[in-house]
Amino acid sequence: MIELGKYAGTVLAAYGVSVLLLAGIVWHSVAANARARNDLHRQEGRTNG
Amino acid sequence: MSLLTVQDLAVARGGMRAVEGVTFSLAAGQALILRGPNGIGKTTLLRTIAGLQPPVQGRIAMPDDAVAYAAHADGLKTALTVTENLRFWAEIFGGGGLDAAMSAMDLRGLADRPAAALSAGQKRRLGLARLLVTGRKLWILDEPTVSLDTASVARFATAVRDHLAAGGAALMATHIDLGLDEVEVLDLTPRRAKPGVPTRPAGFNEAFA
Amino acid sequence: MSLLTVQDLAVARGGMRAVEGVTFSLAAGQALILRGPNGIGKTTLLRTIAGLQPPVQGRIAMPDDAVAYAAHADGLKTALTVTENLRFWAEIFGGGGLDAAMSAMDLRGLADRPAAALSAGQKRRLGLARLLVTGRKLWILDEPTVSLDTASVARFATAVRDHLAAGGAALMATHIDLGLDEVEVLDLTPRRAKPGVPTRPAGFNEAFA
Amino acid sequence: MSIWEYANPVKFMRLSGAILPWVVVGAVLCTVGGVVWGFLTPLDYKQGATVKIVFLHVPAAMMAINIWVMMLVTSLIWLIRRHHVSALAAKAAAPVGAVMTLIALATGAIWGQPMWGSWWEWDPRLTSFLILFLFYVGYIALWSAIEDPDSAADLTGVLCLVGSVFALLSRYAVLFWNQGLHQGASLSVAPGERMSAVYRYPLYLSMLGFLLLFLALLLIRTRTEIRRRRLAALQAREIRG
Amino acid sequence: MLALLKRDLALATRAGGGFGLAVAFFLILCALVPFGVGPDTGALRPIGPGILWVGALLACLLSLDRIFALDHEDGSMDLLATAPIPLEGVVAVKALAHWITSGLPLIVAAPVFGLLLHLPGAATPWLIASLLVGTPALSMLGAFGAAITVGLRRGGLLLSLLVLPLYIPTLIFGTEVVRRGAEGGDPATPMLFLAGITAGVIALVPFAAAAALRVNLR
Amino acid sequence: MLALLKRDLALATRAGGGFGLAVAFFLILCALVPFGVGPDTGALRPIGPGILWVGALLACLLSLDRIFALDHEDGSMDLLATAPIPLEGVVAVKALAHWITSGLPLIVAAPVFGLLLHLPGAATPWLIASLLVGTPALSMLGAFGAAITVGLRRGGLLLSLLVLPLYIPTLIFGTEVVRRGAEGGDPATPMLFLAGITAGVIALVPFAAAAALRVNLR
Ligand code: HEM
Ligand SMILES: Nc1ncnc2c1ncn2[C@@H]1O[C@H](COP(=O)(O)OP(=O)(O)OP(=O)(O)O)[C@@H](O)[C@H]1O
Ligand SMILES: Nc1ncnc2c1ncn2[C@@H]1O[C@H](COP(=O)(O)OP(=O)(O)OP(=O)(O)O)[C@@H](O)[C@H]1O
Ligand SMILES: [Mg+2]
Ligand SMILES: [Mg+2]
Repeated sequence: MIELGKYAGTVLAAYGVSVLLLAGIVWHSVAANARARNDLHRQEGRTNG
Repeated sequence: MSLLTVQDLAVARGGMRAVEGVTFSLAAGQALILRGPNGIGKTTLLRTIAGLQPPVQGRIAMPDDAVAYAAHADGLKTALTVTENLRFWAEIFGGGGLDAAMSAMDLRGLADRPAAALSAGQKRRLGLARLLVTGRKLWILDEPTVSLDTASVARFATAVRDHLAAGGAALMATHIDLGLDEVEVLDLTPRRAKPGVPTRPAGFNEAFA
Repeated sequence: MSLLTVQDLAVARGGMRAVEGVTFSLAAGQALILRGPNGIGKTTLLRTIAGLQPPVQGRIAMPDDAVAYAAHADGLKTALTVTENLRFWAEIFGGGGLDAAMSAMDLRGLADRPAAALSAGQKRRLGLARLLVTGRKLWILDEPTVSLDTASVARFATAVRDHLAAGGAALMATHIDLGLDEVEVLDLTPRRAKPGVPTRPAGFNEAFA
Repeated sequence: MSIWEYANPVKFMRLSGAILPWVVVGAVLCTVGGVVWGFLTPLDYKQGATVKIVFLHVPAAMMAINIWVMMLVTSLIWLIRRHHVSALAAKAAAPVGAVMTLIALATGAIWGQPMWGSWWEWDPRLTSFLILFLFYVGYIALWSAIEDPDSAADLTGVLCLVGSVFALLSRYAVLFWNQGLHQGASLSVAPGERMSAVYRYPLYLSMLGFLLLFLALLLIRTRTEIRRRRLAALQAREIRG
Repeated sequence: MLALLKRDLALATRAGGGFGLAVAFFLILCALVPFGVGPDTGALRPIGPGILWVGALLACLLSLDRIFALDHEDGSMDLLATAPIPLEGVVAVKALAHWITSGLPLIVAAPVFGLLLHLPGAATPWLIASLLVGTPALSMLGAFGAAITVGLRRGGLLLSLLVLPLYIPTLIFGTEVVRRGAEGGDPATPMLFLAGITAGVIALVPFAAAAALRVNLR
Repeated sequence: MLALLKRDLALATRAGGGFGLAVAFFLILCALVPFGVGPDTGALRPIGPGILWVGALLACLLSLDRIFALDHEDGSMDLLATAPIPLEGVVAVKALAHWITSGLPLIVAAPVFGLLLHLPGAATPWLIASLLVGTPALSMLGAFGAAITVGLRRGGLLLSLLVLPLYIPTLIFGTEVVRRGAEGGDPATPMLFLAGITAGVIALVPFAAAAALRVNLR
């Protein structure tokens, strides 16, 4: 079983903040990539077509 | 019905009168082109009529909220797209017809392009499209066709004719031929301000001359 | 003796080639006028030759410390007087002949006037007087006669002729007639860069196109 | 076939597209594995449960420094060899580095609360990390402020160079300024100080995970930057005609 | 008016818009002070409220020149002046946008920076409250200074010089609130003064700023 | 080179040149701090050196954007780049001019402001000495930041953001000198470090700044 003792709050806060920050940068990277890909597709369609 | 009446107007720049004794009036459906050498005071006159600076002397009469002014600078935000720029001015002036304005100035293909990525002529076209979305009757235009190519100048002339036909009026300063042959021309050269000390000085430079 | 040799030069602006394959040379006593439509790359070419930006391709050969460059902006300090402005550049370039330069550009009467109080044409004359005090052989001039009236253009032409007669050379970009009929003209229109992908990209815009 | 050739955008897109799925899978497995394993470790006799923070804190702190070093190297490659993808990689890495620094700072601060009795002490190591964060912020702000990509790449490269020197200088200045509370490197080989294996292996896994995670994010973000540049290039071409 | 607000916020968050720069500057300032003053808690604790307020004020200050100058340069100001919204409204909206992009992030970040400066936990709510009440006045007074200097070439330092004296009352009452909060005193009185100043500034300064803008437009 | 220095000094002292603005800003800042911190000597004395140094640094900072931006805007920079003096020399001379017009007046005024902040008399010589040795580095690093941001529209806040972290070592050693001076310690060691940093900065940073300028000129 997971034991956290009297520092449960501390540990959970540390994990929570870190996971949040990591999730943020991952989401930002993926979303920006998808947007860039779409924009480029549209532009390439226009230039070639 | 007269949209603009200007009587014995004198305007000043840099604390000194530029032109004086200017009188004319514009009815709905009428346009007027201002001409004159560099530095005579065309820009100053237009800014005064648009309400950006007070006249030194004389009277300007027009209906409330009638003026749409377009200057040398187009007031574009380079970080916003063409549509965003135009929509902003439409919302500010409470006008509409974004689509019509974009078509009239041939901006459809550029709708999602940030204004930073426009060439000088395309920027100017966007600046002119802004006039169309203001819904204002009286256009005051300072060298509207700078950096436009011939096709765009023709497009602009059409837009002005449509505006006049819809009961609007336009006052334009320009050095070049707009292809609007039916429009009256007012040459400001004879109206250049005379040196003598006037009764009411326009600024420090006249008060202490 | 050749003062400037340009071979197969390509120059870029905004990360893309503007003109390419430019080849010419200037001997002492020779001048060359560049022509071409707006935006073809005249300013870019002149800046590259003046050493302000690196060429994308090709070779520029000239003696050390030979170039005096004059751009659209005159580099005047409005808080300093005409003499102070001119003396500064004379000291920087180690040249001299302030009086001669002031006479040549008809600035004697304005010697103690702060540059802020000069008209556009007078400012330009001061900018050209700067060339005379550099003592440099090779003048690189970008639209040197903008906002000059006819008398001043003639004065400028005389200054160029004197410079050539004294063994100098000049490379000028201009849209208007300078009255220097004996000078060769190079039209850049056929040198406009072709789209294709080059072996060595000029910048991001070419590397990713 | 030299490593430089991957700096060609087309080649880079092809190669990165091929390896990206593997890196992503590895990153997810190792990061989640390491962090969860770390979370399940037994309590330390001295620090209690707080020892579990180390599995986030140390990898993040290491990556924060390593990413800056990587940015310095790619900036130098750009400045010397003019490989465009290299400059874009430096740009792409910076936000990841800033987030890693932030995680190190945040977990450290949260850890400090029970250990030192305060959220923040002006300890040299903590302070140097704060300074590192400032350098990241300045670098990112400069990239986003300059419109012309060629100038932006050059100027941020120069900033990265000068910034590295001053980051190092600041570290020594800060050491001179205040004595530390923070413990030294406990992964060191000196036998007595060595961490017990219960904590060491999950820590290694989590460190590998953070490294792979950074690689995955770097590839994705660099691909994004390349696409953006290509879009801008196509638009510029259209305008110039 | 809403359109103007929306546009200004959009511009601030786009590339080059400078959103977040104020917070970054605030952070640097909070980090610099301990370098100057020394790291020990004893020295830092009493000056924390003052440093936080001075920092917020300076961060605000340095972003002021963007309020009107950019719009003036690209001609938008001329067009806004002829639009059917009063210039006073334009001033108020732009000050609001400045507050949202500079003041609000500062307030959100302030508790974290309070930790750096060892601000007692009891003072943190008061820090937030005082900033929330006080910073709108800073933005509005700043808009006034920006309106006066909008035509100048590099007016940054002059702008600071004009605006800083105007900030003094807000600063005094703001820090007093936080100090009393930290020491367990009663922060209600300075808070009332602070609110009074902000209310007065918001009600009256737009007219002065609009008048200054009109002069600079002609 | 001498001509350039003479011109920059002349420009700074003419109308609109901004000479003295830095001192005025320094004065306001030193006046603000007691408002923020509370007026009692006990609280002010330990932080005096830090505040004086941070104030000098901020005053320096706000005048930085004038170093190259004005010359860039009016085209002088292009002409200077083609002149027979190396761009590194231009950078060095302009940093020197900035130091003479911003740093030197601060140093002259600093003892007076030291009185305002209850700086012990024994520390005053060390304050002057540390500023004298340290501020040239501030001007030179500022010139680097100004060179990087010269092409930007409103680079003020960004400039601060880039430059302030570079100021940290100078600030730390500078205040350490004054603090040790005030407490009767031995200020020689931090003084040596300070001198070392300044020497290194003056020797190397002009090259980086000139490189940045070249990028912005093209
Ligand atoms: C916010 C502030 C903090 C920062 C920026 C920070 C930074 C770092 C860094 C860079 C390392 C890696 C050192 C290395 O492996 O060479 C590290 C490791 C470590 N830190 Fe922190 N730390 C902070 C706060 C704390 C606190 C409050 C504690 C607990 C009392 C702590 C405990 C540790 C431990 C146990 C390690 C692993 C042992 C080691 O490898 O050194 N840290 N920290
Ligand atoms: N900021 C200023 N300070 C002092 N005088 C000015 C200023 N701006 C313009 N002037 C002067 O005021 C006069 C009128 O200028 P105005 O711009 O109205 O001329 P214009 O007829 O529009 O010229 P153009 O055809 O070149 O546009 C000119 O003589 C000019 O020199
Ligand atoms: N800052 C910039 N970013 C991107 N492209 C630019 C920039 N400045 C100029 N250009 C483009 O580079 C090209 C060359 O410009 P350049 O100024 O050299 O032309 P020019 O021949 O001097 O024109 P003109 O006759 O109008 O002076 C133009 O197509 C222009 O649109
Ligand atoms: Mg005009
Ligand atoms: Mg040109």
